[in-house]
Amino acid sequence: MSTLFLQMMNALSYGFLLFLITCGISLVFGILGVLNLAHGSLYVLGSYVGFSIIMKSGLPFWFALLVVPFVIAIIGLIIEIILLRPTYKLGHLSQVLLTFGLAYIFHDLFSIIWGKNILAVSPPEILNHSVEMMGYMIPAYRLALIAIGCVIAILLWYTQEKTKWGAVIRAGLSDKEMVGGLGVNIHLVFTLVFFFGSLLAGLGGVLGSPVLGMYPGMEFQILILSLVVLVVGGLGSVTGTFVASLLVGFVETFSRFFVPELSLIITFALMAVVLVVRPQGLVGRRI
Amino acid sequence: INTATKSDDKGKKENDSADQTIKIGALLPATGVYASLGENVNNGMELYFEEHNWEVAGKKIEIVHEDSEADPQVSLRKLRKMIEQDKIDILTGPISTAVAYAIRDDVDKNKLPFLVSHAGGNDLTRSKRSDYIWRSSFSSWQIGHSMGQWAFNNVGKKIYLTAADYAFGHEVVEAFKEAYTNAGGEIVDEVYPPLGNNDYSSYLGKMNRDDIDGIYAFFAGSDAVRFVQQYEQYGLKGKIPLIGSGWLVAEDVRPQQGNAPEGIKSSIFWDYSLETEENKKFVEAYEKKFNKRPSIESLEGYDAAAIMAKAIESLNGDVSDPTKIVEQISSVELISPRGLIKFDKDTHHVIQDLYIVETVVVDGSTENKVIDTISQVVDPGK
Amino acid sequence: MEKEIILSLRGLSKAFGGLKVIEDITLEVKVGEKIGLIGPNGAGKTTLFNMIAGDLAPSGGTISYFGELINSSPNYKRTQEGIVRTFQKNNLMLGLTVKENLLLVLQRMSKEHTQWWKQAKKGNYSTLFETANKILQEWGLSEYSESKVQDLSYGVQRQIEIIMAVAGKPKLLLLDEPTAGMSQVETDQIIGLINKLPSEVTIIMIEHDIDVLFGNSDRVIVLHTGRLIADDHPEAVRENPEVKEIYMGREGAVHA
Amino acid sequence: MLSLKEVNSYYGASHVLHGVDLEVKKGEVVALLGRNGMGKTTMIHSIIGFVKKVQGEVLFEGQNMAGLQSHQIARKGIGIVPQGRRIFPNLTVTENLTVFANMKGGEWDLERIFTCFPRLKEREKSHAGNLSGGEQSMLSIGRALMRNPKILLLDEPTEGLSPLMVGEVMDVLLMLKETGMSMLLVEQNISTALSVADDVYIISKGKVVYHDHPEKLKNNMDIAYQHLALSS
Amino acid sequence: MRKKLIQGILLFLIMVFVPFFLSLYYVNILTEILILGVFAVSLNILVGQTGLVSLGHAAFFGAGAYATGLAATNISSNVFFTLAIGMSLAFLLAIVIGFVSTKAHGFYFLMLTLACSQMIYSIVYQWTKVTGGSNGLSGIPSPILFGSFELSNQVFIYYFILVVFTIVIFIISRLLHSPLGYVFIGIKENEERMKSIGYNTAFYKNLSFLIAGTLGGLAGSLYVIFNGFISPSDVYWTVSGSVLIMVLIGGAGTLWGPVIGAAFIVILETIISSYTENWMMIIGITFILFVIFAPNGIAGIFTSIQQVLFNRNKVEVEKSIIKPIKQQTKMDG
Ligand SMILES: Nc1ncnc2c1ncn2[C@@H]1O[C@H](COP(=O)(O)OP(=O)(O)OP(=O)(O)O)[C@@H](O)[C@H]1O
Ligand SMILES: Nc1ncnc2c1ncn2[C@@H]1O[C@H](COP(=O)(O)OP(=O)(O)OP(=O)(O)O)[C@@H](O)[C@H]1O
Ligand SMILES: [Mg+2]
Ligand SMILES: [Mg+2]
Repeated sequence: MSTLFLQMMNALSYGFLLFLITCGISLVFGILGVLNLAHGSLYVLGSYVGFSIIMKSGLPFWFALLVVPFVIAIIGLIIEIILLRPTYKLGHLSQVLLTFGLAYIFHDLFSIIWGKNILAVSPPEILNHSVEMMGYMIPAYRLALIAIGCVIAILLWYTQEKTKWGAVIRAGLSDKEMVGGLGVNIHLVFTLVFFFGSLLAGLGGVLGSPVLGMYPGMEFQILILSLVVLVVGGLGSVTGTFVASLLVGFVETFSRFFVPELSLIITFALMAVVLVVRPQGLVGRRI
Repeated sequence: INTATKSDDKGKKENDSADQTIKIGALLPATGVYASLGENVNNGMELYFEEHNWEVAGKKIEIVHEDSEADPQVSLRKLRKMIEQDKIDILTGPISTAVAYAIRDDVDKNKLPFLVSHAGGNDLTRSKRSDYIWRSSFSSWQIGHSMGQWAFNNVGKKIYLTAADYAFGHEVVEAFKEAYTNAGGEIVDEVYPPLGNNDYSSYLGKMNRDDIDGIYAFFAGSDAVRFVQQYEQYGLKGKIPLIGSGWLVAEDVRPQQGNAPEGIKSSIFWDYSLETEENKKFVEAYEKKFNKRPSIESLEGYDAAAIMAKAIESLNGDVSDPTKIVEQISSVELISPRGLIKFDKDTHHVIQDLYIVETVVVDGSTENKVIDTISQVVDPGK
Repeated sequence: MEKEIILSLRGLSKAFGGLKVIEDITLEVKVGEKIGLIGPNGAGKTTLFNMIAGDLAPSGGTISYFGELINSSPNYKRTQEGIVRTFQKNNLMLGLTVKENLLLVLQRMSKEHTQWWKQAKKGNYSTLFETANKILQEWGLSEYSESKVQDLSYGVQRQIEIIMAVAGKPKLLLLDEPTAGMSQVETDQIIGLINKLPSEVTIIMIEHDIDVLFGNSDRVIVLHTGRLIADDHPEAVRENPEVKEIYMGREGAVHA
Repeated sequence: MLSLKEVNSYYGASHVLHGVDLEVKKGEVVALLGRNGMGKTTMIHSIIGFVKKVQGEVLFEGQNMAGLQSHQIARKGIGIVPQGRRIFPNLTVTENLTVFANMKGGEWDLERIFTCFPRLKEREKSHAGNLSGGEQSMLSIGRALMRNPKILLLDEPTEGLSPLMVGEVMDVLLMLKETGMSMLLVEQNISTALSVADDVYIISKGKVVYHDHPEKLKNNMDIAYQHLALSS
Repeated sequence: MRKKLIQGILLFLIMVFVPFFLSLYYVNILTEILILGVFAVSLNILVGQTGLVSLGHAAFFGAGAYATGLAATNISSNVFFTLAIGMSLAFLLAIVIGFVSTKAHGFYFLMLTLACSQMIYSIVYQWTKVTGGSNGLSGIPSPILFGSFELSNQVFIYYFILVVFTIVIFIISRLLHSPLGYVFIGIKENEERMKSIGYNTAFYKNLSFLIAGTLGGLAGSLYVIFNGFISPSDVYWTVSGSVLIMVLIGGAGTLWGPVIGAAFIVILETIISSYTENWMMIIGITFILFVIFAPNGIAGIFTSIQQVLFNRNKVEVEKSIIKPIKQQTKMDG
């Protein structure tokens, strides 16, 4: 019974970690419809910049948590304005090519600046211990991730559902020109959303780094993982991504526990099953 | 067409004897997950040749670098380029066993001397053995097997096995299992998380049981960092001893693990802390040149360079005949920073000492300390 | 001789969630009839078409075509059997030229479409080209034949929408507001051509232009909130006070 | 209020409008007629900024708007009911109406739209893509009104509406006209157009071929037909 | 058409004489380009024609390769036999994956194909006894053409693959301009309408998937014949990604675009990575330049040049039939 409790906690904390990693791409791709294959790179960039601040400059973790997302967001902003804008009218395949190119560039930049070795970040002092729950040790940092994940989920859900931003973006996806004709600068909206998506990538990068570390090529793993969670939840809603993160967290954790041989296949199998049964994901809107 | 290629072949030989440089092809990953391993092997080679002014037996040494991307397909393409375009005399590399297996036939067909400086697949010196392929690094078997008896004597009678789910992990664990059960130990259970797994909590949950004396783990790179960290975070450290291969606590992953690896015991064929003359000299020179500690891959590069140099020397720099090169390689015997190494002429595999290493905390950070030596381990070759 | 019944609906209904859009419609259509279908906006006319054409599954009731139940037959099969529709909202292959759009219809009927070794442009296919050219000429659209559909004006796209259906040699042609967005000159032209179709072609036409509708139907059906409220000769329907009230409005007469 | 001077518009290389002059005075309804493909929509799109390559002057309240982006143009007080309705299918009816609304100083709000078009009220929570054709037309008109513009560009607003609804919409337009709203109305149904228009333009092949008072045409529809048919 | 045929024959003859002029190294690269060319061309049927953007094409490559490899090792290394085995397995796999994934649209389709191919990857990766696991399948015997005539020489293999490549290109060029090819394009443009016109689009999408998958399997088989090994990394999604990029860079929807794309990527990667460790950066920059300056791929550049140089009308007709990148592929589902 109590091992099950432990696995529940593991699943929960892993699920929230997934959510923190995916919420950025959920915003940028799921809601904005921009297929940014460099999103994983922005996440990893967040981790690396965080590493430089925390481990190299010795500044506190919290400082990095505050600064890094903005650094990444500004980089995202520049990418959006200079490179992505022209691709909106060209379509997704051009975005695939462009952002894949970006991911390649980032890959080399990372190894030039931070080397090719594996790096890790220590969690902040006060969370750098484990908490005992029902006789099991659980890292305090993981518990903190659950709390932060909840806050972000609520904020995102609120902005999407309760403000008109979500609606403007959805409108822009179906007819950008018309949105302009109704007096909304849709380019600005897109840029802002991309900014926030990158901000979340940076945030995820900092928050994820104590658990996942960073190493060359990590961005592609993060990317695929995010895309899987994204489609399981369905494009178009943060709620979907949230649900999917937890679902994937639970399924992966428990499958590792009960049928470890299948753990490599399980996420993809889950995704395939979800898509076959519900072709637009669990909570996805038909866009 | 046949004649065309043949004359091409001849051209190569003539060119070489006239040429005053000896070309060594280094097929190593420069990008992707294994990039840092490739870099370290390279550094080791460079250090050695720099110490010898890039000259052996009066000939200039040139290293031709190609990025293998740790991808067999790309590697094969690069290998062909090095053979045809660069006309290399000796090949070394390649880190990934899959690459080694993939290029094996082409190497063999082209009679290209290939000194494997890192790639653990057992079969390379067993069923896939080639006259032209010699391995100076290690085999999976050596790593795993060496610890079996030791673990039975020093850790306990019941052990839980875990390894990254890929051929290397399985081979190492198999070898350990063989030695350990032969010694009388019992494997309680085993679990294989996928390579590149990011959350070990549920596996650790499975291993967290009272009826075992220890866990034997094979993880490397980022897997090792995460596994060891989470081993501590989930409260197994101090409760269940952890042993494994040296990569679990390698020079380049320990800094990222904090103090989590304290107390882990592992088996490996070289360690930073080895107190021999050769090693001290090597470490010092390496740190001076690269401003960081050598890793085991640096040592592998350094040794491979030394072996090739020795072989070339004994040929007086005449590398026109590949069979002679491999013959000379096979007779190299030297005291390397890792101790005495020589080749087993039957298996083409290196014979070397293996060390049992314990990780301890010194001045707030971790260091490895050699606590036992298993001398001159010979791979059985089948 | 009594004409054969081409389409028969029995107790047909459709609900979206709790919203009942079509309720219990029973209707018979004979071969060659020209039927006008009118009703206020949102009455369920397009939904009815969607069900007949197989784009929507009914929630209840049956649809028979030449006496055969086709409830579960998919839309493409119904098209192959002669039930061809146009869309109220243009629905074309925007990136292809007008002619290519038309050729896709023609080759489907010529049964050549599964042949990958034949070259489209040669052999039998050249007769398809000629047919396409002829149709475009007849409908006065030759000048657009090589233009991409997405570069055409809305009204011209509407015309192509209709040609695509007519070129499919329908037995039962479902026209959903064919003349919407067309200028009067074009309307006259298109309606003229529709009238030229062989007399055995059955047509059901939804149209808000009541001049066009009443002038070209043998029978007018009125739908209101998903129910059939009138089914009669055009003149009778025109005089029906309820229809006047819910559909034509005060100004109905002005347009007539 | 709005005037076009020597306007030339292009789609890529193809030249669609050839030196068009047109004027809409304050509080006036100008009808624009023409056969299919003659450039009516292009003209509307040139004003609102959807057409990228526009030469000549598009003056709104004396200010040249050529070269501005469409959201800037729209914010000056220009509302549009585009051809083909172009409602946002994945937004609900209410969202379609409120998200782009501009309540400042305007008389139109959700309530008023719903009184005008009770059908929309019944469907307020539906996704607009599920509406019937006519309902979408109403929504498109409502959406433009919610912006409380100074001038309305209407591109076949009555398309797909039942005669009853056409009457209602025309009533609304007449009422708007009374409150001083200017309008540029593209319409295929000549008599409907003439019933509200103060001024009529007929264009053909991107050129204005006729411009006069509607009374002239009302009395003699043949003129209109002549000019309209001329283009073929 | 006749002109095209003559051009094709000329090109073929040039290719036949290549080994007499170029060193074995270049012949090998050329062989690899031909193989990847077949692979890219097969994906192009999905991406460029039918508008189904797949990120799981490596599954078929892998299926063909492993089946061929296993057949050659365990049964017979006759090329025709091993090719047939490889293509059959790919065919069967395409039936299953196609059935599952063509139900989804746009991005969901992409992710479903990705999921299926990653599952194939896991099977290959974990079924160590049969597939060799992460170490791959190596030491596959040289293929035998007739009797005991071994294709042991790289040049023979080049000729064999050249012949297969030519046949594939010929078939695809027929398909591209055939009535069936038009149906695929119609589906890319507007699947709903195609149904209303009377096409069973589900069937045609599956058909397109089958053709693409089987040819993808053929590419995998050729790869094993050429290299004598196969490893799981050739089934990994990055392979699907890079073949997709070949198609896009070359020009989706065109006949030669994907082949040119394959050549471009192979050559670029091979050359640049010999000079600098940071070759990925250079390739990345190239991708970006392509998107900005040549959104229709290399084939698109050719068309534009032709348009400038020659009478433009002729080309325009061509171009409108084969529509390059301007995607109707609604990736947002
Ligand atoms: N997919 C759907 N989901 C929910 N409601 C729908 C759907 N399709 C149609 N409706 C509703 O059903 C009603 C009937 O729609 P339909 O399109 O059949 O009307 P119509 O008679 O064609 O009207 P119009 O003359 O305006 O085109 C409308 O009120 C519409 O909102
Ligand atoms: N996107 C485009 N690209 C190229 N040409 C276009 C484009 N849109 C319209 N055209 C051309 O411009 C001309 C005028 O089109 P426009 O849409 O303005 O006509 P219209 O008068 O509104 O016709 P309708 O009554 O059919 O709506 C037409 O010949 C059309 O083919
Ligand atoms: Mg309708
Ligand atoms: Mg128009």
